Amino acid sequence: MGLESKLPSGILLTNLERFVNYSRSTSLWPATFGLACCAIEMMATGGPRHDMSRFGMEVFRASPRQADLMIVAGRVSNKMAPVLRRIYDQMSDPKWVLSMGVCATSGGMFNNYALVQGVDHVVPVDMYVPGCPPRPEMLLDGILKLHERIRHETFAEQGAKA
Amino acid sequence: MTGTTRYDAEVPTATRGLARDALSLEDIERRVQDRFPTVATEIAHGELTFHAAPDVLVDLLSFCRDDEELSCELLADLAGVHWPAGEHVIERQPSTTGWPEYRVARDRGVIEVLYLLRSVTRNHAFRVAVGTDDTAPCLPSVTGVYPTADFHEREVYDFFGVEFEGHPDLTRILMPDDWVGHPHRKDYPLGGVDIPYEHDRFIPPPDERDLREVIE
Amino acid sequence: MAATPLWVPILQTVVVFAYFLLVTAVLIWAERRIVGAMQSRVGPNRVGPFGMLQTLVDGVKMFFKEDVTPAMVNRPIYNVAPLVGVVAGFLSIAVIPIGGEVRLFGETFTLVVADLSVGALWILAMGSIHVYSVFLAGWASNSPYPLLGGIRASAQMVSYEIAQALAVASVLIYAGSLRISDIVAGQAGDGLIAGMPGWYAIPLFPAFLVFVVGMVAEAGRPPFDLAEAEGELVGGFNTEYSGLRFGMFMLAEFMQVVTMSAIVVTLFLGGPSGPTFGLPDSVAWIMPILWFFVKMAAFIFFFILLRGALPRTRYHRLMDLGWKVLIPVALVWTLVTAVFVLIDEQGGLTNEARITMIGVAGAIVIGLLLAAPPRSKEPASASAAERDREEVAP
Amino acid sequence: MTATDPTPAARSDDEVFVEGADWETIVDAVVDDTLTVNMGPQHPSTHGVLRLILELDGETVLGLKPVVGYLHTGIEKNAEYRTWVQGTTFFTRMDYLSPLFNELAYCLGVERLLDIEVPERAQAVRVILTEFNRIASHLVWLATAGMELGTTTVMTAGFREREHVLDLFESQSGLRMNHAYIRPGGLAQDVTDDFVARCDALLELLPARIADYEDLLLENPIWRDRLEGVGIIDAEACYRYGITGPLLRAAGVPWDLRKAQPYSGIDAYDFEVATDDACDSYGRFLVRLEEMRQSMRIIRQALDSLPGGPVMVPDRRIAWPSQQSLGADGIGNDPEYIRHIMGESMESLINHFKLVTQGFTVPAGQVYSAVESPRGELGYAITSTGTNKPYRVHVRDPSFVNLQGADEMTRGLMISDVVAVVSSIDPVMGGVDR
Repeated sequence: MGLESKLPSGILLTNLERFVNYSRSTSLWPATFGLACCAIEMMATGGPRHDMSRFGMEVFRASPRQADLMIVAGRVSNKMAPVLRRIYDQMSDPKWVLSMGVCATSGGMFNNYALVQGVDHVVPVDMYVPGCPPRPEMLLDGILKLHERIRHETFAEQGAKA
Repeated sequence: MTGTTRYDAEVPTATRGLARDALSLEDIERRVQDRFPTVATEIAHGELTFHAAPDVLVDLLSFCRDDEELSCELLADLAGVHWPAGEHVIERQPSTTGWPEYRVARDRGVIEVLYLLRSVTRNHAFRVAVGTDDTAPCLPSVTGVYPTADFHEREVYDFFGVEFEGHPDLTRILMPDDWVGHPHRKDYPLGGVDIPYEHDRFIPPPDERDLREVIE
Repeated sequence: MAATPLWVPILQTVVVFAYFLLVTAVLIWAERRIVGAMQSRVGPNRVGPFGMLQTLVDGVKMFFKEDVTPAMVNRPIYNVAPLVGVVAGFLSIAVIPIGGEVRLFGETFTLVVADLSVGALWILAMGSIHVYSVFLAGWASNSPYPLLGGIRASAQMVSYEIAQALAVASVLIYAGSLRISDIVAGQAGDGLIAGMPGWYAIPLFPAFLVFVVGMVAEAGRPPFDLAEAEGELVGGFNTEYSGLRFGMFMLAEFMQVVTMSAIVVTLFLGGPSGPTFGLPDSVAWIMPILWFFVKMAAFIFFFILLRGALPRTRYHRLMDLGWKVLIPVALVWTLVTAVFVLIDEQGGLTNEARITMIGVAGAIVIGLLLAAPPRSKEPASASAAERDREEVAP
Repeated sequence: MTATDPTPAARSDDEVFVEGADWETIVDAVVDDTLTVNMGPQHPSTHGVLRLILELDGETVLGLKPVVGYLHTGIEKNAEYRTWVQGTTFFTRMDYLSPLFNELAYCLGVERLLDIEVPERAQAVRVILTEFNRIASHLVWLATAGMELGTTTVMTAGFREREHVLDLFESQSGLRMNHAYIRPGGLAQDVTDDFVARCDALLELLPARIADYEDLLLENPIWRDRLEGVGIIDAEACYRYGITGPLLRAAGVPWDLRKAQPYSGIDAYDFEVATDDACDSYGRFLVRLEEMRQSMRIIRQALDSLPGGPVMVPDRRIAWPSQQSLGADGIGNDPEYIRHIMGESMESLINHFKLVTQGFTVPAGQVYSAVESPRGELGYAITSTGTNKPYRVHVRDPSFVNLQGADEMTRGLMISDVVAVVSSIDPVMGGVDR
């Protein structure tokens, strides 16, 4: 975690917490991490009709170190799982994971040898978005709900997650 | 001519023009059998299949590629099918189709590898099928004839365990390198997990599901 | 100078730095909105009016984000590299006047931190130091992509710096001084033709062009953002950086845009000079500030337009442009300027002769510029294709 | 792995890493002054989860090795445990940029095994929708290529137009992607009444937008410089690597399965095969632009001659029984049909029940059916043993095959060109890895 872990608790911290969390929620930069069909819908979410940039989220960072949100968009294979975990580990705290689509969430219709049956076996997930693939509106809804959640988290909670 | 798009233009000499007068399946059959009398042929569903033995495979494919009449420039597809040994009940739902259910017994398991050859210039396509024993599957590699077989053979090796002799780099391609087993063989389970429902009930993965049980 | 009270230089420094920081913050927001508009999107609009505080929340977020230092980095250099960039950016704007003379509380001062006698050199020197930030970051990260980004950045900036320095040299020869205030003063008033501004961009048009192309490359902005090149090198030199240190790189990058715009305005477009429309003295001091801002904003807008419109160039094309086109042109033009100034000093030419000479020389150089790019069209992979064909020809 | 990895040469030999044991041998093999860089599987320019191992001398690429499989989903195996109709829902999710082509190729194969003829209306609608799908796929190609070459404006433009095409798909199938709209025997349901009007509106809109791209890109010196002479592969090499689609056509061979082996009555329409003989990435760009135009030409003709009649074979043993209609809340079961099977006809109900739960059976045999997908020859090698499930389906995906040419196309180029070349191949990893 960043600087806030060194601060003493108290009324100042509570206000700071609100301010910082507001900043975090409104400046949630996703990592460019697309896997399958959902990745195309994720790009469409960044496109003109749905426009993720309204929420300050068009800054897709290619380097995981600079990203705050990992959108697991698509099916996670057994071959990909270690890579995915590694990328998650490379992201700097605080970080959030959004599982987009049923394949990432539970393996979906592909209940077989090749896929990880739910990305939460590999990384902790903060928000699940159902759909196959979820419509961009659905993804936006999930992201907005995640924003809402970030605003109400405490620093302690964020620290405990990592 | 960079930067201009043109249509149905003159074709580079290498491709010898696209012929619309494709050979008939019978012509192809005759042409190949003249050269390779041991190869069995089959025409079904409007498609021609040559059943060849592994030892003539490379020669056969080279012939199909180099022959003026056949001139198969493309190895369009290379696929494996596993026919395991033992007795198998092929259920054909007599109640709806009226087809009798029948049993198939094979004393040895076979992995059949299908090579689909396509001629761009003569506009025809046919299939070469080669079988190999599934206990120690081994076939000659055709990468020397068709370099495109590289990925395809690695895939068949990955999924069926067929060793292609002479392949430059026969490693797994789609599965992780340390994976055990060859998942598309029929004796390899689908590997799904139980799906939990309410009240601690589960639905088994598709390969373990008995259809009638689920219905009732 | 001894008589000026202490608060005057402090105020000057604070005002100038705050001004540039503010412009940078607005630039980041403006870029996202303008590029958004170019792409039929909206752009950030949730935080503050029109989303203007988006930059602020980004900054706060990065400030409170974990600062990962990978294990294999060269720690001291890794830590210092982002600071070098920001500091160099701040230092180079110290010599740039953002307005004319301001009369406040009985004191008169110009809105510049330090009017050095070697101001133009100072700008070039600080630009060179900025290269170190990028290169050291790439090298210290000890990882392939940052290394490639760092190498690209240093090669790119070094080559374009030469062209830029030569372009600046012709300004210096024409102005006859290294001091920024002299250069600005030289551009005040009418030019050779009555009614036209005396900006150096007009007589020194080729140098101006070279400088503008060079400044895009120096700032590492699209289409010359090869050091960062998201599509190729992930993040280039800043791949390994996170949190506040990455924020510093971002700040430095956008500072470069502002700085470069400010420099080009100062050297070529008359800096804060411009008509005051006969305003009374009490408010006339606002006009130079306004003029400076408008000119600078125009260049910043130009930067943003480039980003929205153009793909990234290839690396060797970039070097080709720098070495084979810009440097020769700048070199020739410096020579032409020197000859012209020499003749002018000795003979005292008439205005018409001056205009003719400048026009002819400029036309020749621009003609060279347009004719110059030799398109290297050799297909690089043909040899590989041929080799393979021989190996496995059916 | 990502770029942030340390060079894994330091790993001990006895460890085996899932992300590639071949890595070690490659590291050992390279000489000292070359740099081995690992691009992907998580890299902004690798179209998802492709991994490229680059051997570099400075910025020059000495060799490239594509590593695939990070998206292997086991779709082929999964389909062996599902009925023939359920197969469409699996295969449509493979090459996710051209779902309708996957459905079409699969259904054509099943129909050939069944030896049935699909009604004319269904055939025409199949052609219209797949050609729109081709346009959408090429738009995404343009968008991602633009993004990778550093111009985000092209990217958003591509996605902007794609939305309009997806609107059409959604209005017909209920889904933006992964439609499962084409079924063995015909279509899931008839097109809506405003189908022709919707298509007309799209055909009005798209040509102007494509002209916009041409204005933006055709004479753009940087765009041309990035693509011209980059990624050269000639017809011979295409044959060698089995490369088809726009890559082969950009090498001057007018090979198009729509002309050579027409399906769904596409030979009734007048269109031309776009080719270019530059053999480079720019040629592919031009070919794709022209293909979008030709697709619109096909759609125009198909719309003008859209026949009436059913969209499903009349054979009640095969036709998907569930009739659907578009209600206020989206697509659902048709109330008329529900009343019919629940209240009027016991036999229909039994038929419905049997077909939905068990599916129909397909005669034994092997077929290979191929269509010209936006990326090349998309073939389905289907094996049936005469049951209600496929015995084995193997998919010949064009991206999988075309990717083999990447090494030859990039050798001697620079890193920036690798990005341009890979995007000009347009691999879709869902199709490559299946």
